[in-house]
Amino acid sequence: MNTIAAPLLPPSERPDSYLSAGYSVRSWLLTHDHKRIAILFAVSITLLFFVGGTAAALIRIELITPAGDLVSAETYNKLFTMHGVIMVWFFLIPSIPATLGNFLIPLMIGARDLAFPRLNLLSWYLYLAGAVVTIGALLAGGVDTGWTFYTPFSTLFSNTYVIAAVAGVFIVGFSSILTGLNIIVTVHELRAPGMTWFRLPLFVWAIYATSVILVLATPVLAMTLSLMAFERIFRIGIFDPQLGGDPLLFQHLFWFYSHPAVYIMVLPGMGVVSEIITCFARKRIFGYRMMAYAILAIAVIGFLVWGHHMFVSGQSVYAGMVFSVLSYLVAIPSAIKVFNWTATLYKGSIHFEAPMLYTLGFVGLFMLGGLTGLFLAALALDVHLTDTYFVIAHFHYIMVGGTVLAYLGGIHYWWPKITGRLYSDAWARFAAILIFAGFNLTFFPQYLLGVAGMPRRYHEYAPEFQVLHVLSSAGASVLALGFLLPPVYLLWSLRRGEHATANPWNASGLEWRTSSPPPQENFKEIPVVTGPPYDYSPQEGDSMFGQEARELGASASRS
Amino acid sequence: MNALFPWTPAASPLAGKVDVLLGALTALTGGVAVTIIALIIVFCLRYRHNTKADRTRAPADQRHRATRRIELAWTIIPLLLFLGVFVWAADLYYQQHAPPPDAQQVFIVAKQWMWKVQHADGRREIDQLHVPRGYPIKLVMTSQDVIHSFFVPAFRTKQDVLPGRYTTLWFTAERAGRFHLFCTEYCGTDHSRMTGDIVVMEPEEYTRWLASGPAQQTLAARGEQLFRTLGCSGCHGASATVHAPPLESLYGRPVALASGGTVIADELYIRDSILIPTKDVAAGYSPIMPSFAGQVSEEQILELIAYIESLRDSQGSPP
Amino acid sequence: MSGIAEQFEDVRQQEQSAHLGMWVFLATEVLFFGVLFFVYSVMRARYPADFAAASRHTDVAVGTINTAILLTSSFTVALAVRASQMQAVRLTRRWLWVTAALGAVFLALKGYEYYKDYSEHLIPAFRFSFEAAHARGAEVFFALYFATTGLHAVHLCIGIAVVLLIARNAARNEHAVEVGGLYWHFVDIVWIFLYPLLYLVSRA
Amino acid sequence: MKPAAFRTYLWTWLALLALLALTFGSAYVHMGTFNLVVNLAIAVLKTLLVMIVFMDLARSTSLVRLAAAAGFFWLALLAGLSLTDFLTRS
Ligand code: HEA
Ligand code: HEA
Ligand code: HEC
Ligand code: CUA
Ligand SMILES: [Cu+2]
Repeated sequence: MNTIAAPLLPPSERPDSYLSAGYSVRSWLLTHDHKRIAILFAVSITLLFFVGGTAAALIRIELITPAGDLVSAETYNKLFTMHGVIMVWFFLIPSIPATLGNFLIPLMIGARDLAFPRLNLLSWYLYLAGAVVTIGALLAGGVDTGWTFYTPFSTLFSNTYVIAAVAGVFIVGFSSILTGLNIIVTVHELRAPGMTWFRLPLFVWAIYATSVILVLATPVLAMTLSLMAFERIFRIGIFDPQLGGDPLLFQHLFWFYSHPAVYIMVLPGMGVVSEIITCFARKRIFGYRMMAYAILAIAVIGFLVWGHHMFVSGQSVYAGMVFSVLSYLVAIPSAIKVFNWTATLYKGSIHFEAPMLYTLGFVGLFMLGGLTGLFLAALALDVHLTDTYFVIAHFHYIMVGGTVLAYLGGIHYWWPKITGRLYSDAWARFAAILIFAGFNLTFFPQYLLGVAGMPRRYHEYAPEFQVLHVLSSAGASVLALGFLLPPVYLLWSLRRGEHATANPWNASGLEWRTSSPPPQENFKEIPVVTGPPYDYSPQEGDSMFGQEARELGASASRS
Repeated sequence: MNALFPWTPAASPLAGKVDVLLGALTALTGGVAVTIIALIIVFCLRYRHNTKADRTRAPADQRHRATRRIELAWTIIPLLLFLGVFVWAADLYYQQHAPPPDAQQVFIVAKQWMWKVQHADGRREIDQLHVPRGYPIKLVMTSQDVIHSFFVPAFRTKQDVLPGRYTTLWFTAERAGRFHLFCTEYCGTDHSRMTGDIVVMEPEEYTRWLASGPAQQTLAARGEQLFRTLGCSGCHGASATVHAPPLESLYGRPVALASGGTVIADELYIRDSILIPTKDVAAGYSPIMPSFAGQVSEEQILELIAYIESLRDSQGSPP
Repeated sequence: MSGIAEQFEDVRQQEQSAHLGMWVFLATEVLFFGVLFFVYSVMRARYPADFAAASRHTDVAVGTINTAILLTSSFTVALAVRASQMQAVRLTRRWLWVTAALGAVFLALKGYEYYKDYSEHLIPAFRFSFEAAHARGAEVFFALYFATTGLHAVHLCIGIAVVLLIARNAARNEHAVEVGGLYWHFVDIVWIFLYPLLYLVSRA
Repeated sequence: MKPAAFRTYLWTWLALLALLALTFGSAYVHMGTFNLVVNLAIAVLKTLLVMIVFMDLARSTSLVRLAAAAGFFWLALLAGLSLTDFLTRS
């Protein structure tokens, strides 16, 4: 019964690692260990990412020609709906919080586990149940409402498996809520002695703020989708004007969740990047306190801007103005973060292993995505740009260029800690560059398409848009290749990679003060924290950046 | 060039203003982006771990007050810039929502998956909208089923079209020619085929085009006919014995309601009066008017509205 | 139940975590129910007369009695907590049983009300009939009525189960009683708002 | 935690029932919109009583109080900002 665990067999010299605590399938599926649950999450969201990615691939192939020749219009609509639904709720939202967050939060604050381990496992099972229901809806015939489920199309007109898809999202929402609740309580109650709030790594701040959003926004989505299903089944007029409802009510409720949800998707990435950038610049993060406050500000103000998705929806002009000005306010803390990361590099002693490449990619692409958000927040401009490919480019820059890159960066950064193995840094750097190049080729042309007026969710399009679409599709194939690489060399490293020491990057967090992989109880003895985080010093330069980091490169050329 | 960047030049005065805003924002954000990326590249090269650059006195550790000041600067300067952009864009947005009073009205009914156009003179079109160059046009739009969105890239304007409500959109075409019309709110299977053309003609040509169509009644005249055949005139007509409000000077005026408030009698109010008469009952009348829901199509409602509007015009505009 | 789970350093930490966890959960619940209250407000503003008419068809006597029952059950569960804090295990159990019983009476009365609604054709989408002038808004009112009270009833059932479980297994553990009590009070609070919004829209 | 006095709970309970009677009674007095205001004010009062006394917020840490307030605060954000649309839509 050791099929799953076999490739993860840890070195015999570390029999106490969490990976060697049991090899049976049962020891994984019934585990209460946050580290194992994190791995369960990682495996499942990776699978779902490739499902969503396959839909994206089909979309891009279809859009090579203006005519709708590869798939029918119905199928196309189902493809982008499932792409959006899966990528948002089954990949990106759980991505960093439920994997890296789950694994690292207790380690970073010096705790033995999350506060509610059983709830944590339940959260994974809920995720699984939601995924099964949604994939079931996909296999049964799909859904064609778009990920936004706008009424009255979703309630009275679509004749696809809307209820099933919504049920899947509803269930996975509770998985999110439980993860968030667990993390909030853990960060409040289980910090090691001496771990004051302003000694927390920014990653912890980010995941904490994300959790607050998860807990307060997700129930709104759950109830809104329930009401939508209710209207669809019983024909009660809440959202449908023909029955006497108000379709904008649905949009308000949906975006009250979904705008904060975009910060659920980006804050964790910001946390990861803050960890990596200080470590690889060997320098304390610039303006630590400001960074922490900025995270909180984004989380709170992020709740006040949802109406910017409704500038042409028929919402009142005055509401539009309120939401627009608030959208500019929320951009300020993001701006602070970009400036502070840049300043962190100043007078650092910078290393360029794969995690840092991903991180630099994040900073640049997040900035471009965020800056184009300012175009969309500008009322009169959004009137032109909304529901065009400009929006598509905007959010893929942040969500793929930003968060997915940060996720990959984090996986590479903590891989030695999680698995106790070193991967090939050369391959990793190659993949990072490939992804970066492919990404820009895919999505930059989409900004131009949007400005020129190419509407989104279009199966067929006017011929003058073709050249840019072809460029985008070409980019997508490079991007797909880039995304296929990391699973290959990372899995390879599980068997063939060299063993990692406790602290291969010579990094400063508590997670590096325990063995790699960590023992089941995380720490032999709970550490006592005596100083602020990010105890790096550029002057010490190379000598501080561990022996092993350089070996990473060496092992690459060997394998 | 046009294949790489299929950008239609602005074809209305407001579109030109949107382009200026777009350009300004591109310059501003582009400048910021280039600066930051340049800084990142310079730092990465200069402070690569094996260079001998001077790394002493890095700001984060020592000069605390300077750090503060820098941080304050890069909080406040963007904030001011952002507020400037906001005001500029909001002002333009307001203009986009304030049609000139003399705008010529055209009714649009959207349905899966076509655009139905009704001109005031009774001319109808499908997926085409002919307009004269140089005259402000105001579209009054509604949908028969789901939400659609009326998007004309050349005018840089768009507006969602909702069922059960009227939304408006206006423009003044500056250049003659044919421009894309796209539906930009996802509305089901053939969403991407719900497209059409805006045909902007020189005014003389437009008059000729209008004249060339089959002879027909104006919208208001058709409305008047409906008003009789549906039996509205039995209650609202001059000789009616039922106690019902006269509709002559209704349109655009405030109406006192039985529930206490007042509403302006706009298109939506008239529409609701026909379909859900119990919703807003005029003060001094009893709610005996039957609902006509299911008996009149969206187009017919628009004809009735046109008729009731025309009643006001024949009485002289309200003050 | 006085053992400490391995992730905790001491009892205090464990107890505080449980408390905070429950409160955070309740915050989630506030927003979950909150959407229904929000939708209710929007719809009521849209159909004021219909809501007034529909509300007059609810059974205000039963509603009021039920409110009193729930308020009382909050009192008894608070007494259970108090008893457990005094280590009076048998008394704790007894108050918990009383609480659960009050919850059950509430549900029974609610069931009776639902039955009446059913026989008066007030169930939306299911042979719903109402005076024509107000039918549209009334149907929305009753849809929200069933959604809110139904969801509330589900919560109450869970509450009863939790209270009985604690009475059986954990009456000795004052923290378990406290945390369970928090949940019970929350269910009461939801009803405190439902009562005027559903039963008292227009009685004057 | 030390148990609170029985009297406190008893009085709270009686107050709650009194408030219930007050809402019920007020509903039969014709006051227009004011009926709604009174009803909601009483509901808020009752909620505060339950939360402060029964749920023991009076003796809780500020963290717990914050958590207790957060849900209501966020609900107010949802309602409040939506009003910018619902109240001014033409
Ligand atoms: C992780 C995801 C994420 C993030 C973080 C953001 C961040 C932002 N988004 Fe985006 N957005 C989405 C995901 C995201 N968005 C998605 C998925 C949609 C579409 C949903 C759909 O319809 O399907 C969308 C749509 C969307 C719209 C609606 C478009 C439309 O449909 O009409 C708007 C409008 O205002 C908007 C604005 C913003 C703004 C102002 C930010 C800000 O938070 C950005 C702040 C960051 C910066 C501004 C960059 C750094 C700043 C500097 C370097 C400062 C210096 C600059 C100057 C001084 C000029 N977004
Ligand atoms: C987290 C979010 C996320 C992520 C990671 C992605 C990733 C990608 N997205 Fe997606 N996207 C959304 C969220 C996301 N998207 C959302 C919310 C929408 C809106 C949906 C809606 O309108 O309702 C959307 C819509 C959307 C559209 C617009 C569709 C339309 O409006 O008509 C397009 C078009 O190009 C697109 C492309 C891509 C591409 C090329 C990727 C790539 O990054 C993906 C790359 C990955 C792979 C390609 C998989 C790996 C490789 C294989 C499985 C091998 C097979 C591949 C080949 C043979 C090529 N996305
Ligand atoms: C049975 C008589 C009757 C018929 C038939 C009737 N109405 Fe009415 N209508 C009334 C009464 C009475 C009122 C005032 C009470 C109210 O607002 O409901 C009214 C109100 C209105 C109003 C609002 C006027 C105001 O001053 O507020 C409009 C507009 C209107 N009717 C249009 C029509 C149209 C169009 C038709 C035909 C399709 C029609 N009515 C048919 C009786 C009638
Ligand atoms: Cu009509 Cu899209
Ligand atoms: Cu947003």
